[in-house]
Order: sequence, then C-alpha cells, then structure tokens
Amino acid sequence: MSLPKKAILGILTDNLLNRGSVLPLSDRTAIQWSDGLDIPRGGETVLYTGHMYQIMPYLGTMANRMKAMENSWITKFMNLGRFVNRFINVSRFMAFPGKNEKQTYNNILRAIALLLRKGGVKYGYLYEDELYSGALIYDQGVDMALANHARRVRRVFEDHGVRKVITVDPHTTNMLRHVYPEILEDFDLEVQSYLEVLADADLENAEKSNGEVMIHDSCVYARYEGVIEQPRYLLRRAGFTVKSPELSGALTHCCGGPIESLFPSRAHEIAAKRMEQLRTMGDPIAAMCPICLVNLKQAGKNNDEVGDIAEFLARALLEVPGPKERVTA
Amino acid sequence: MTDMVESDKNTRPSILVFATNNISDPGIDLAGSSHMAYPTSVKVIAVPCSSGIDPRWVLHALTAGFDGVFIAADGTDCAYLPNCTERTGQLVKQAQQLLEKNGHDPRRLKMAAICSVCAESFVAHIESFQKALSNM
Amino acid sequence: MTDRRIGAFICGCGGNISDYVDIEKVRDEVEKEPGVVVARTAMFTCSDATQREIIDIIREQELDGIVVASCSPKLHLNTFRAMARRAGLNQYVYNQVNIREQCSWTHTHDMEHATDKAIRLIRAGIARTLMGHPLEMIRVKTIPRVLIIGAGISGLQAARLLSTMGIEVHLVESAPEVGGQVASWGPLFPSGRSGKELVQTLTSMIEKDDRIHIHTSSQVVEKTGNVGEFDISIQSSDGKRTSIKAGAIIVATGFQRYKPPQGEFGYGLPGVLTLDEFRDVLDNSDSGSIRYNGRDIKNISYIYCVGSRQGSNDEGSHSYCSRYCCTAAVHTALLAGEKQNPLHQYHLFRDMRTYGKQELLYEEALQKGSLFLKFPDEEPPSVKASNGHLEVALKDQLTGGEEINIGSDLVVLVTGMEARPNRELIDVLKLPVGKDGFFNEIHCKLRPVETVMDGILIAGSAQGPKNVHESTISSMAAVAKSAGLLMKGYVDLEPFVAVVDPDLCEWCDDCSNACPYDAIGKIEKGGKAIAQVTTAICKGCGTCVPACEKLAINVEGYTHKQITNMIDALAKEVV
Amino acid sequence: MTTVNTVFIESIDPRFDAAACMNCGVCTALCPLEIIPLPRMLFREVMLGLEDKIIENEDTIYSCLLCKMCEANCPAGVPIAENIRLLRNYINSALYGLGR
Repeated sequence: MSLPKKAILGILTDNLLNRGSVLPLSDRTAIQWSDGLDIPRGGETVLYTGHMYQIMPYLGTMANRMKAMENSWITKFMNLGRFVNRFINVSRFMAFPGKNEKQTYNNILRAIALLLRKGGVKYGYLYEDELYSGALIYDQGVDMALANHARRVRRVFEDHGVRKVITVDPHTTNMLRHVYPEILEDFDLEVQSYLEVLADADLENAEKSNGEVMIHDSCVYARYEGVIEQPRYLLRRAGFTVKSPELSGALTHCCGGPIESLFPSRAHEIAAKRMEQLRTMGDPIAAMCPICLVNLKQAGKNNDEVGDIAEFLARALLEVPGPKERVTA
Repeated sequence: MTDMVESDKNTRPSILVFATNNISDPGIDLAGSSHMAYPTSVKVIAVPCSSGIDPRWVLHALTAGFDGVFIAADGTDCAYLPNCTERTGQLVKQAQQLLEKNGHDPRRLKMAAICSVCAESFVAHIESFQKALSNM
Repeated sequence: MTDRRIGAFICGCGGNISDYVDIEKVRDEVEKEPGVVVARTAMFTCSDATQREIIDIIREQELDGIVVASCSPKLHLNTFRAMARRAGLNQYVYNQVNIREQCSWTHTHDMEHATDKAIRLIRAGIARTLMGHPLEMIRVKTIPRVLIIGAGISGLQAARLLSTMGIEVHLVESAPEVGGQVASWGPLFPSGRSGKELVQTLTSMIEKDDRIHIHTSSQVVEKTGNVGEFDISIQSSDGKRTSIKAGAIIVATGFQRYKPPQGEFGYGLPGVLTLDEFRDVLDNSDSGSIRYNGRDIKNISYIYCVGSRQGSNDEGSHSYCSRYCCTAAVHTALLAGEKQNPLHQYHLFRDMRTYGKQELLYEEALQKGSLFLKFPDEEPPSVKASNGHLEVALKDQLTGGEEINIGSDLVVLVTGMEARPNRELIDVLKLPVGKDGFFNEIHCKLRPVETVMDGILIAGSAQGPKNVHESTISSMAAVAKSAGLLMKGYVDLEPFVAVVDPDLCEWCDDCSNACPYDAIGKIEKGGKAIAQVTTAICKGCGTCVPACEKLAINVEGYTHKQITNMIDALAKEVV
Repeated sequence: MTTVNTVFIESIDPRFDAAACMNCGVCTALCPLEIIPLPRMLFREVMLGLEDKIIENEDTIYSCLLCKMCEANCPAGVPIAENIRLLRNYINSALYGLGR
C-alpha cells in the first residue's frame, strides 16, 4: 500500500492556501540566514530564495518519517490528518530538523549572497514578505490553488516595485520565469538564477587549483531552463577541474526528489542509482538544487560526499570557511 | 577436401539459363550486385521473351554437354505477352517431350518465374535444381 | 574458317572484375578464337581514354565486329554502341558480355573457375558476333496527331498540353460528358479547389481549342497500323463509326472505385458508407453540423485499406496499395471537422501512407484531434449495429493490443481503386495488363508511361492507382513522350525483329498464329506463298520462332545459328 | 474490451496534447523510473477516452519525476511533463476534489 495521495496532496494544498506555503515556516526560520548580512530591504532587483533551501531540512526529516509510515497502520489515519491540518499545522509536528542541518542550508544561502556581493551585483531582499513559489503544488497539478497563490506572490513584487529577481534554485527559477507568465497575465519580471548572474558578473579567478569535482546537473536547470554551461564555467573559474558523469547536461539523471512526498521509497531508489553514477570517480559531488542536495545527501555515505555548488564556489572564492564550517559575514 | 567439393560444385552439374533481357536477366544481375554466390557452372543467355525459346535450343544444350537447362521466365510481369507464363509453360512441355524422345530425363529442364528483384529466389532455384540434377 | 575481323576488349573494372578473374589469362585464351584479330585488357573500358584507344584499334585493324566483356549491358550497351558509331561501325556489330554481375561478383571465391567461366562467356559473345551482321534501325514516318482514350483529368490535361505544342488531338470518351470521376469531387488537397472546378477550367480551355476534337459517348473499336501511323475506328453510342489516323495513342481510361460487397466491414448496415458516399454526405451538409438520416453525427470511425492490400497476389485480387485513399480520408476528416465541432474521429489503419507533402495534412489531422489506431493485418476490425448505433471493435496495436470498442454514428470505409474492366479495349490495342488489371508500363523507372506497343502510352490511373497530382504528372510524361515521337516526323525502332528465310518458308501459318501482335502476313514471292513480317509492328518477342518447324523464321540478334553457336561456345572446355 | 468514453475525453484539459506522438518508444526507453505505460501508452489511453485505464494508472501518474528526460529527447516534441501535470490536475479535481 502506498501513501494516501489524496490526504497528502490535500495537506500540501491546504497549507498553500491557508498558510502561504506547502510546509509553512515561521518568519524567523525563513529569514534567519540573512542575519548580519545587512542586505537592503526591497529594491528593483531582489535576491529571491523562494524558501526552498529553508524548507529542505524540514522536508528531509518529514520524508524520512513518511517512508517509515508508507506501509504502516498510521497511513489509515492520514485522512484524519488532513482534517486536523486545517486547524493545526500538522507538518510542524512531523518535522523537527536538527540545528546543524538548518545551519547547513542557511549557510548555502549566505554563500550565494556573498558571492553575488563579491561579483559586484547590487540587490535587495524582501525578508518576511517573501513567499514560497508554489513549485510543488504546480508539479502535482493542483492548478486552481496555484493560481490564487501566484496572484499573491505577484502582489508582493508589485508592492515592492521589483523589476528583476535573482533566484537561488532551479524550481523557483522555472516557476517565476516560465510558469507564472503562463498563468498570470502580464507577468513580465526579469528572472535569472544566481548562477547565470554570477557567470556574467565580474568575479576574479581563484589563484590555486582546488582539485576535481563531479557535477550533478539539475533536471530543471538543464532541461527546463537551459542552465548547463554556467555552473561549469563558474567552477572552472573557481579553480576546480569539472567532471561530468555519463548522464549529464541535457541528459542528466533525476535525483528522485520530486516524488519524495508521495513515493519516498521509490525516490530513495532513484537517488541511490544516481549516487552510483556520480560516485564512479570518488570525487566530491556538487549539486545545484536543494532537492537534489537533500536526496543525494540521504543516499550518500556521509555529509561530505555531496555539497551545494555555492559551497564549493564560496570555499574557493570567498576566503571564508568551507562547507563544513560556518560561513560568517 | 573442402576445396575439392567447392571446385566440384563449380564444374558440375552445369546449367544453361535462358533469361529475358528486361526482367529476369536484371534479376540475375542483382544476385551478382548483391554478391550472392552460385556455382560458375551456371551460364546465362538472355533473350527478349521466354515465349521465344525454341525447344530445339534446349535439346541442343543437353547434347552439347549441359546437365540441365533453367528457364528464368518473366511470369505475369512480361511486357510482351499477357499470357507469357502459359505460352512458356507450353514450350517447356514440348521441350520435355523432345528431351524424352532423345533419351534425356525431362526433369533436366526446369522453369520458374524470376523477376527483376528475384535475386535470392534465383540462387535458391539454382541450388535446388543442382541438387535435383546431381540425383539424376 | 572465317574472314571476320573481331576485336575483344576485356575490362578489369578497377578490380571489380580483375580481382576475381584473371583477365590476362582470359585475353590469352580469347585471342586464340577464330575471327579474333585483337584482344586487349583495360582497367576501365568505359573511360574516354580507353574508348579512344579502342576506336583507334578499330580503324587500324579494320575491325568488323567488337565484343566488350565488362559489366551488365544494362549499364553500358549504349555507351559502346555510340563508340562503335564513332569508329564508323554499324552499332549492331557490337556485343557486350557481362563478366561482372554474372561472373566476377558472384564467384568471388574461386578465381580459377571464374576465369574459366569468363572465357566461355566471351567465346559465346564472339560466336554471336561472328553470326551477326550490320542492322539498320527501322525508320517509320509519323503523323502529328494523338488519339487520347479517356477524357478524365489525365486525358484532358494531356489534350491541352499536346495542343499547346501544335499537335492535333482526338479525345475519345465513353461517357456522355468529359471530366471523369474528378468532376464529381469536392475540395482537393493541397489547392483546396474542388474537382468540379478543376475539370471546368480544363474543359473550357479544351472546348475553345480548334486543335482538339472531342468524341463523347464513343469507344475505340478497331486499331490497325503501327507507331507513327495508326488507323483507329471509333464508334459512338448511336452506332456511327469514325476513322481517325494518329501517330500515337495515349490511354487514359482511369480507374473505378472499389465497391465493397454486402457485409464487408458492415457495408449495407445503415450508417456504413464508403468514403465517396461520405464525401457526398459532407458536400450536402450545411456548415455547423453533419447530418445523416436525420441524425447529428458526433462520432465517426474510418476503416482504411478496404479494397486495397487485400488477398494474395492472385489474378483480380487487390493486393496493391491504392495510394490516394489515406490522404483522401485524412483530408475528408479535416473537412468534416470544419463542419462540426466537437467531432470525434477515429482512423483505423494498417499503415498511414500520407507520403510527401501529404504528411502535412496528416499532422494537421493529428493536431485537430483525429485519432489513429493501428490494427493488425491479420485481425481487421469488426462493425456491428447495436441499439441504432454502430460499434466498431478493434485491437489497437499502439496500446499493446488493447481491445477497444468505439461507438460510432458513422463508419466510413476508405475504399481503394481498382482497374476498369477494359476487356474490349485491351483486345483492340493488344496492350498487356498486370495481374491487378491495370495497364503495364515497360519499366516504372527506366521507361514509365511507355508500353511494349511502340507509340501507345499510358497516363493516369489506367496504369495503377494514383492521386490527381500523380495522374497529371504521368499524363505530362505521356505528352512529352508522344510529342517527342511525333514532332521529329519519324521514329527509329530497334531492328531486333523477326525475319523470314524465303528459301525455307513454306507458309503453313503457324508463325502467324503464334504472333500476338498480328505482325505476320502472307505474300507471294518467287512463285510461292511465304510469311512476311511487318517490321514496324513486330516487337521481336520471338514467339513465332519455336512455332516454325522449318527453322525458317528468326529474330535478328537471336537467330538459331547464333543461339546454338553460343551454347556450343559456353559448353566447350577451356584447355 | 474497453469502450471509448467521449465524455471523459472532453473533460481533460484541452491543453493536453499528445497528438504528435508516433509511438517510437524513446520516452519509455529513457525513463529513470522505467515506468512502462508512461507516457506513450498512457497518453493514447487518454486520447481514446479509456477512463478506467487512467484510474488504474493513478500511482504511475503521480510517480512521474517530471524530470523531462523523455520530453527533451522526444522526436515529436510532445509536451510530456505538462501532459502528466494535466492528468494529475484531472485526478485532483475529479477524484480528490482538490483545488476547487
């Protein structure tokens, strides 16, 4: 027996409609990463996290619990869960990530912010006004709920007079760049991923060689958004020798993440299969999507095996502590 | 040993093939263009139409030393005659009677329709005809 | 012995022959043959340089016969005939021996025996040349007038084009009106113009044209003469006979529609129509809806290949593809979709053959929601009536053999073409037809639209299923061929015809009876009756040869003497 | 034996577009999940209005990764990922009553 799709999708949908996100975070959790960075509030160009990195530690632990539930008696009570969820945020009780985990993901966002700053890019941040993009709901085909949510997101941009958005993950990039213009009339924000922005920015090359890195392309970046060359270019400038597995670029292999919430076991099988392909050389692996990152990390042996591309770039270009240690402003 | 057999197969039994300029000769050409193999003891004379093959030529071929005669007819594809098959069939009958009268096994004459793309079928016919001739 | 001076030239074909046949040994052997005064090998005999060398040798050695042993005569017969002419020789003293396709290429593993065979084949070529003699092409005067049988789209096009070239045309049509089947058709792909319009345009041009004479309600009843000057009698429905002289004949009698027997895919049930019948329903429906028998039509199933690609290869079977029907059905579905929306259309096919530009039409139909379901050849769909509806059941191969039931308001049988029953015309013209009943052209690529009867050409779907576009293309080819024939004022024919030996002939009429073309008659010569061949009519098939007990009739190039000498040469051992 | 259901066909979002599919099978061959009826057979079943088949394949429809490995390599350019999304949308609203 698989997880009851109706109940799970129901919870996610209800959350988006009632609380603005599939897995509602407190404002504090969402903006904590920016502490001490002194990013200006608002502005024509904003760095837009879309909450993806912030949600990941919660999603990861929740998926693990769900996997345990997949074949258990608890699944029977999922419908009840949906009912209760309307009043109490059930997902909060299901996911209690550790402090270290939260810090890892926050540090990635800090690294991105600092890299942009180093490249001379001027940007603001919407802090607690920022909203989740609705990517998961869109993927699951709950289009009506998404349309409402997208209108809310647009209002936030309009209120702040935003003209250009710099995104940090492929899913939010795709939502804002391609999906929103489809479902909203006259939605014409300029949307670029920070990888694209950095590739065009004025970054100095690393002075020394930093060894080899195996790149894992995101399906959405590579096949939806055509972002393939930029991450490689940036890693090379940062002094890495970039290796690609057999299935890479436009032929990249999925990490399994997108079905994490409904079919966790299947998702983990796919992640394990992908890890096998990436591991052939024994090099550290660079992911560029938070969903990939969380899935591959889970399939990996230890936390060091897989890192976010921003962590690699930060270590090489920012002269600040690497992925394992805390990045300070 | 294999060479011997190969070489024997190439010299005997010998077959004279009457083919037609427009249809079956191009079919036999195609066997060559496709590098299909048949024995060198097979030799072809092309004529306009199989309905013009004289039974006396068939007898002459066996008298001259050929072991068999194969008529590669156009069948219903013949551009000259709608009833070419019938006519050629009639000639084959006459020729077989003539062979018998002169002390030859009538089975030494065989006819089949070979079209302009019938390369494989030609080679197959030749093979089975050679086998049959060897057993006579 | 012989006083002939023959040259034998053996080609290595750049290794295609010389890798498998010892051509030097062949030359040494062939050189010893009686009559051969020179034997040479060359790497490429067909090259300009070698041809020039051969021409020099022909002149120096005063050769009177040449044999080239090389590739198949289908490739280079005319090359070397032209070479012979340039050397001042009659082109018929040249013979080509095939030692490539029929020797080196098929005996690649036994050089010794391949070489032996090559020697024998060339000896046979020499024997044929020794017994041969110069021949002249048969020149026949031509009248600049063409008889076209059939005034459908092909015949009308041919008439119009011939007239623009200054050639007079007699257009004979068995129906009371010109225009044929296309005249009753609605919009056609890709122009969108209706068949009716198309025919009207052509007809109005033709009716004004003084050079074109139209004979409706008329049949061709008799034909004598030969290419360049045929005598044709036509008879109108009121019994009146007219005789016409023409230099060439174009047969454009078209096709007839396949009519399914009762019960084939439910034909006969209310709502089961042929494609033509459905086109009539469409043409008569107002826009906004399709109505049949007082009902709105919402679901249509088309069953393809009805009357096409059926049965074995037997006489009268429809084993061929009718070419036009896939496109016609798809086009019809698009027209139907314009009339009524939503309309669910299901196309049950075996293979979609909307080739060439017609593929665009297929894509459009896909985009507009037509669904295509492939059924297995051996398991055709079934149609049955149930509660005033039709149910079509099939096994859809593309969903892995799913058995699917489609409730349909109409079932349209996409019927093909079949040959018209032209028995009388076939008898009059003596034209060969294929087992499918359509007229045979000599070769679909090398000599399309030509028949074995010189001066008689076929155009349009009389030759085989064609769409309107292809029909008019073929009628233009027939126009080009006939105009090419007639505008020169004469025509040269190959001289490989039957000849009678007046000394041996004792007129028994066996040869004349055997001749399928009525080319042999009786004349008095030297005080006795003998057979005489009308060379312009004779096709050189040789059917008369085995009929003559006295060996008195021969086909030039294939005489008894030549064939028996060739057999002897092939049989003779190579020492 | 399944019967074509035209009501179902008309209830699928009109943006669903698998018309160009020629059943070459590249999608099936490339799927990281090795989901056999996806997407070509499933899409045919949708176009044929075989509603039972769609419900039978509910799990399959939701387990697609939307990774577009198939779509990026589809020689006919079928918008496979979008089609899957629209099928989810159909099930969400018709069966689960979501997003209303």
